[in-house]
Amino acid sequence: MQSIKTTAAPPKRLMSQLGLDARLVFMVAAIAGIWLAFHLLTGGIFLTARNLWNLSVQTASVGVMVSGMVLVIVMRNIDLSIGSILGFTGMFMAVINTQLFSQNTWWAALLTLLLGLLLGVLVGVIQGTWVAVLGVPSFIVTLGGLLIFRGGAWLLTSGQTVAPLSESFQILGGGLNGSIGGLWSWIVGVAIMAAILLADLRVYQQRARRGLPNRSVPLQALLTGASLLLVLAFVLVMNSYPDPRSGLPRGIPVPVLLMLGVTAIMMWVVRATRFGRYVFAYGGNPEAARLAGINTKRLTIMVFGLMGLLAALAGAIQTARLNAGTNSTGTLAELSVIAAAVIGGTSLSGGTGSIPGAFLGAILMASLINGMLLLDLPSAWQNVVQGLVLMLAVTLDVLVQKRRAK
Amino acid sequence: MQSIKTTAAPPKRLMSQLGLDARLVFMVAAIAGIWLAFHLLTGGIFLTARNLWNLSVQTASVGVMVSGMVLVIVMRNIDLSIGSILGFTGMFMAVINTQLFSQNTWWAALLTLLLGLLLGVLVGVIQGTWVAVLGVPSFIVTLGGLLIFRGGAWLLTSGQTVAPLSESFQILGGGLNGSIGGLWSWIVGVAIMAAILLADLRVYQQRARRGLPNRSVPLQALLTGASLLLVLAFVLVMNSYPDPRSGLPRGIPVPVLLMLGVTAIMMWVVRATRFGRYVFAYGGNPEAARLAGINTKRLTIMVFGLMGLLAALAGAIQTARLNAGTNSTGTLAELSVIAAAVIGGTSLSGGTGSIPGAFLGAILMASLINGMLLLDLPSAWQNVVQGLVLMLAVTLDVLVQKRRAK
Amino acid sequence: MATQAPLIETRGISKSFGGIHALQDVSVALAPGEVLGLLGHNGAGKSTLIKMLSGAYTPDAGQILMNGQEVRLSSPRTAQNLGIETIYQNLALADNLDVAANIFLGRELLRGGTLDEDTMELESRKVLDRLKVNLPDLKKPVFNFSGGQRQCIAISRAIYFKAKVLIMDEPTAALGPQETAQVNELIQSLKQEGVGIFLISHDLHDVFDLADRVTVMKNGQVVGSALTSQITQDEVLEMIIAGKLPRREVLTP
Amino acid sequence: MATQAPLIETRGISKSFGGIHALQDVSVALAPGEVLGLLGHNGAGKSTLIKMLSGAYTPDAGQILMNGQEVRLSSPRTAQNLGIETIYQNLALADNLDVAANIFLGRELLRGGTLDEDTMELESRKVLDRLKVNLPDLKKPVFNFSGGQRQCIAISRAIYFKAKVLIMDEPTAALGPQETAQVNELIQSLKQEGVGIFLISHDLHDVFDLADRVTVMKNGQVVGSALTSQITQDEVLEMIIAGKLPRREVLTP
Amino acid sequence: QKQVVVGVSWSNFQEERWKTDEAAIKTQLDKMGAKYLSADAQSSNEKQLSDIESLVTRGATVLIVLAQDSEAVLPAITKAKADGIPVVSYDRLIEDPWAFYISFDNKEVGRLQARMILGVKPKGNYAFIKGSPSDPNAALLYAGQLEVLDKAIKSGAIKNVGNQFTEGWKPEVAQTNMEQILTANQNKVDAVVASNDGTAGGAVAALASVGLAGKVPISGQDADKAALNRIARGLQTGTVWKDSRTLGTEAAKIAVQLANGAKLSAVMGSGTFNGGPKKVTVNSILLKPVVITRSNLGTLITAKWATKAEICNGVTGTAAPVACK
Ligand SMILES: Nc1ncnc2c1ncn2[C@@H]1O[C@H](COP(=O)(O)OP(=O)(O)OP(=O)(O)O)[C@@H](O)[C@H]1O
Ligand SMILES: Nc1ncnc2c1ncn2[C@@H]1O[C@H](COP(=O)(O)OP(=O)(O)OP(=O)(O)O)[C@@H](O)[C@H]1O
Ligand SMILES: O[C@@H]1[C@@H](O)[C@H](O)OC[C@H]1O
Ligand SMILES: [Mg+2]
Ligand SMILES: [Mg+2]
Repeated sequence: MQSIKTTAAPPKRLMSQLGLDARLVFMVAAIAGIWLAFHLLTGGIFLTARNLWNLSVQTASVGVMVSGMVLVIVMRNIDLSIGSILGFTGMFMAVINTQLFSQNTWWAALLTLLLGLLLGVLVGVIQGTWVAVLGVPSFIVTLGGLLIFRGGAWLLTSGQTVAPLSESFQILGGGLNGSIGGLWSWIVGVAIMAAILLADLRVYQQRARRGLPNRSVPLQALLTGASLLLVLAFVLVMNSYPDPRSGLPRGIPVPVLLMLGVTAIMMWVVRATRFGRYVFAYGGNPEAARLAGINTKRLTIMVFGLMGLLAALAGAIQTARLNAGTNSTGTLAELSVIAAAVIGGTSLSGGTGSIPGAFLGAILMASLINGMLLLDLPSAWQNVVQGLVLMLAVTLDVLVQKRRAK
Repeated sequence: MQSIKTTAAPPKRLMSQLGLDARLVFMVAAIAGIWLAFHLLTGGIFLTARNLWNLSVQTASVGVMVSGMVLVIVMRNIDLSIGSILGFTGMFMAVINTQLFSQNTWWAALLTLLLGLLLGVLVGVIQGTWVAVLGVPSFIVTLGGLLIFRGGAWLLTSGQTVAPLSESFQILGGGLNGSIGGLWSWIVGVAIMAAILLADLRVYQQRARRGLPNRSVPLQALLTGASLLLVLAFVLVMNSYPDPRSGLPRGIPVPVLLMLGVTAIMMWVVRATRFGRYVFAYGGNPEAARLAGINTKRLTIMVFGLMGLLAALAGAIQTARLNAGTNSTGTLAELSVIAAAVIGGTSLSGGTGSIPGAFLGAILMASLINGMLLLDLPSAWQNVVQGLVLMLAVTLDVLVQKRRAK
Repeated sequence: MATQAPLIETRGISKSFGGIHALQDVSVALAPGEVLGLLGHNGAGKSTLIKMLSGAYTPDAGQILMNGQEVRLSSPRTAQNLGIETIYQNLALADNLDVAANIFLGRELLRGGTLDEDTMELESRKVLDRLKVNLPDLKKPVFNFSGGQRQCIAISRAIYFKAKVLIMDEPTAALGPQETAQVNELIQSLKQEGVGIFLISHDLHDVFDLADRVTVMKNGQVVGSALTSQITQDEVLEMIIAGKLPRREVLTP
Repeated sequence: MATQAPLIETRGISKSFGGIHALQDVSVALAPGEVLGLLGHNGAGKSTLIKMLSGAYTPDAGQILMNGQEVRLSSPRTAQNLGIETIYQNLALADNLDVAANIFLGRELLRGGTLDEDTMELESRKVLDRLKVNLPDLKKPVFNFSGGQRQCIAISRAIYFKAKVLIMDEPTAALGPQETAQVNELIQSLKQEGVGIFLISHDLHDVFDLADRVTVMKNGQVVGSALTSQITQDEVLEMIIAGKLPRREVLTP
Repeated sequence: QKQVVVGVSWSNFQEERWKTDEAAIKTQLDKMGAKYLSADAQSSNEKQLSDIESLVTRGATVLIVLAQDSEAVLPAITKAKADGIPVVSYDRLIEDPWAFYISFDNKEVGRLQARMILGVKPKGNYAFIKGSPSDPNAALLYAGQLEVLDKAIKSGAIKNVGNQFTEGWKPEVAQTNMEQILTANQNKVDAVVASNDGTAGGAVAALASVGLAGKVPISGQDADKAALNRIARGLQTGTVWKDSRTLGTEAAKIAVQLANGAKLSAVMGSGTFNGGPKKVTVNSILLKPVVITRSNLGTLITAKWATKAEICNGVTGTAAPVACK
């Protein structure tokens, strides 16, 4: 199932026996290493429930967008406008939430969100159409978008910050009331675990029935067990950080839930749907995709529409989290998102990319920033260290993959 | 000679009869249109000697770097670090110019410049080596560079602005004393004209002697004449803007001279040297270049080294122009430079790019910004309009080329 | 056969690429169950011609007819829907996808709305086995496969889906003797099933074995056509090289 | 010939790509003026083998010897410098460059330190004319040329520079009959000049016409070698398909 | 007499406050029959030079310059001088005698911010949310803050438990920075000195997330409307109000005077200032920034800076400040 993710990467013996993607395993290891290092350097602060909870929320905005960017880049395009779309839609939602739907009700919040998402899709579809139908390089179209929507974000309120938002809307930001609590976290956690268990079992049985190769039973059990443990640990950590008012567990923050949901759906889209398959086929050979009868224009438009949707979702999260619409929100977000995607193994020349890889890339970047802030490094040093760690992490990854190819 | 510039672009009948590159002609037309529009909209301000003089200086920094970026992108790489290298080397030069070589002599200025350029080359070579030898994607390496050198620029002086620089160094910036005056401008102009005349003649004769096809005599005369006129007009305009103190013509600003020099050399490199040929060959098919016996690693390192050199040169220009080293100098310059290259027909997927096109791209971008400032638009609207004009200009270009391909 | 409208037919097709006339006024026709060998020197325009029929290019002038009805093949999908399958000379594979993904590209098998990878893998194995090709691992991106292996994948792509018209642009150029034999057998059996086949090949021997008729092109124009039963290989060679008809009257309309 | 060291020789070469053994313990040898036909099914490892000789890949194990001396072909440039020229199966052209630029890629002619475009164009025309190929415009990027036209460019690339060893990986796969004949003639004349040639081809007929000796590979291993004068096409076919030596004793060392 | 054309070069119009400054300048210029031109350098020194060049090209007869960097802007001032165009350095000091300086002293603003917090929390753990690392004013503000707190820090009464620049003055960045400072100190942060209202907004959001909003004093600057509302809600201690309308109005008046040939020293109410890092003496008018807290929010309503509705949005009950009752 994973074959579409690694173009020129030759098979890896051990990893492929395990049926695992070597790059993902390496990235998890790199993140673990970074976490451990920070934990030691911060004298035990980094790996506290509280900080991990924070880290998860800090990852959410980039995490929500990065899977869309993977598809954009896999299709040999780029989207520079997402930071501006984030700002523009965020400001738009702030305005309608405070002026039109200022009631503190869930439907007012939902309506705000939906209109914001709609705006995002619209903007994305327009850009996508421009790219697909007129054939203008996406770099130019979205650079135009970057300028236009950043200007637009300012024009919506003549630069004024809009605050505060309704409490129901703020939930999206993962603030004080923005997590689902202990009980629901368990419910969600158990549901995920059940889903993993069932899915693994079904795949196993199906392949067995058709005589296709499978992992050995103990190995499969080990892997499934590890996934279950990961989910368990995640819920435990999220539930160990208490609400300061009540002392009750906070549970999973809403933006993190959104991020996980988006990532899961996008993984499914890439693995199991025609749409995802076509995106990779186009990236591998645009002409072959066209000759195979794929409507490549519609595909491009859809991918940019999806990117716009996700940018708007990130806009909602950021705006809710800040509890304010500001005209600078999301500035330079495109860079972080593209970087996360590339760290996660997405190649700018198209055809190669992985959703879970990009997700881990987002976590890696956020972890770096989070940890360095804990160390209270001056920001210039933060830049330097972040640059170095980034380069080293990816270099190590590249070297490991090269050696394995031998 | 031009064939390496247009990969998939099919030949254009009229243009190819004229022996001209259709894209360049279109870009000149687009720039002319934009200039005219601005001239009318600003009530006759845009096309004054003074504004054109300013415009030329404003183009210099991007103009100096963009030809290097073309090579980088043609080789399927990207350099995100140039803004930071610009800032870092600029700050470095400011520091050594004020602390080490603070005498106001030409050799102190020259030494400052040379050390700065050396630093630029060094930084570029390190990044290039990382990319070529370790095989890490250039996006990551130079993103690391972006962070590291931006931090480095701050750390050099703990964020303090360093000023003033020696007057000899300031010449590089094209300020009050930074142009070569009327007489020298004429000398330079006449020299260029003579060079054009001789070159055209030599090529013509040589091809005739070998029985290769040539343009008809009147056509060639027309084209050569047009080039000569362009140079003449340029010198005239530069000389019509007087020094406010003496009332004498300012002449060509030093940074503009540098930009023109760099562009001319780079055009020559691409057209007439093995190095240039190899860069395009690699961009067209990296594997083919390697199999042809080209040392592709060294090539990559050289291109990044060159890019570092040009970024440092731009750093010298900017720093001299500001008469100060500031830690923010050059922020986001990478975006303008990449944009200028792409507007000029460089494809991010590699193998296609043109130095004169990119140079025109830089002029187009600078003209837009310059013109927009002359209009009395609020800055948010300026963003919006700039984005739109950018998209429209490139869209028009794309459509014209498509039609011609039919 | 003369009275019935041809399965597919071009009339006066022209195509030029910015000044170069790749095709000029080309008319060819194909009957059901017929194998038409398309021959010509390198750059004669064979591939350009069949790309009109597969919907990859649109003609500058001229018509395409199927069963006597004019059709507009505005995209490869349109052609596929009309039952035209094509093996392109440059193979047109998505290098980053695995074998099954390439064979089913654009026409994936679904199961409950999602990709049915397992069935596609099994079916791929079946169709590949027909070609007797040796593929070490179907799960690998096709990037790494040898020239002949890739060609077999492209052939499988085209034959898996029941076609009315099968266009094969040098299908066996990179194949070994055994694989070539398999493809030739396959062509025979498809012919029996009534499929019309355009076969572009430089191997006159094979063409004479398989084709009912040959059409020779030169410099973007049709030199002439003839039934293989009524012409010799040397005469065809003469047509290809000289671009002239053999003296005796052997030509079909 | 047995006493003199071969022009080029491999001893026990192995290569695997992440688990797949593309070559196992392969030894072949080539004498000056000899044409060695390299045969085998698709995916047998022919291209992988010759890529070791051209410096494109480095072997995992084994040696390469030229004139009895071990050589390390660490890059294509090293091989070129030793007089080994290669026509790759996938052609390896820079699509965005024009014909002359491709032919002279890596070995451009200079004039006063700068590219001598005119001479390169004229020389390209000459070498292309030897192949009698029809190329409308040498100034166009090779991207647009037809399969056979591209192959001719790749062939010109390799023959322009005087080689001691010429490696041809399916050089005529996409060529028309006339172009193929030209290439075959060319091989003959290079042979006369003492060039050693590796010829990979699936066309047994051509191989028997041109080669002094054939070596058959299967699944990454050498099945055996034989002089073409002492073996029949059918026997070779048998070797390719069954991977077994014919019963009678015809094999050269 | 030729019409006066005033060219204003803004450093970064994204900051909310400049909109108010602009309105004030425009109104005053309208009154005096002068023309207004403007350009926005978007935080770039390089662009500011170009901006000033084009303002002059467009016919500005006098310049008002809000310097992005007081050093890097000097070449533009030198040029203007050569062209004989007077310059008003607006809000931020430009150390060139050719420029007339009108401002609220930035260092003083920093001092006020620190004092406002020191008044409520004389000792404890202090966190500093600084401005943009590429904005020299951020450093000035921080210097002013430390100056006031210096003694307490030396004595150990106050501990600096975290100070972070805020890239681009972005609230979202300030929020993350604050979260991490809180985490690093297990919430033991007793006071926050935020350098402006935008960053304060981000920091308050971070405090809110751990239930500390309103419990930890926090400063600001600019009297943004969202900040005033926070003050009314008790989420922010106060802000430093630089009545940019006065600043704008005064600057406009001075610009017109200078354009009409007035000597720098002849400007009404002008004094001299040499408190800059290079000790260059410039003619100046320094306005007094006003500290706004819960108790004097009403001043802003009276001054028509903000409406009661804007300030008191959602503030009711007994806890409401006087201004909202
Ligand atoms: N996209 C294109 N742009 C420009 N010229 C083209 C293009 N495609 C083909 N040509 C030109 O059209 C002519 C016909 O090419 P085509 O590929 O149809 O030849 P062919 O008969 O298939 O040759 P071969 O036997 O070598 O495959 C050639 O001269 C080729 O250079
Ligand atoms: N870079 C690579 N990575 C992984 N596998 C490879 C690579 N190159 C070749 N192979 C595998 O090695 C085997 C030999 O390939 P090779 O290209 O040498 O075959 P060949 O004999 O030239 O076949 P053909 O006649 O089809 O050209 C094939 O199974 C192929 O899939
Ligand atoms: O008022 C502040 C100004 O002084 C500073 O320079 O930039 C940010 C603003 O909030
Ligand atoms: Mg063809
Ligand atoms: Mg091969």
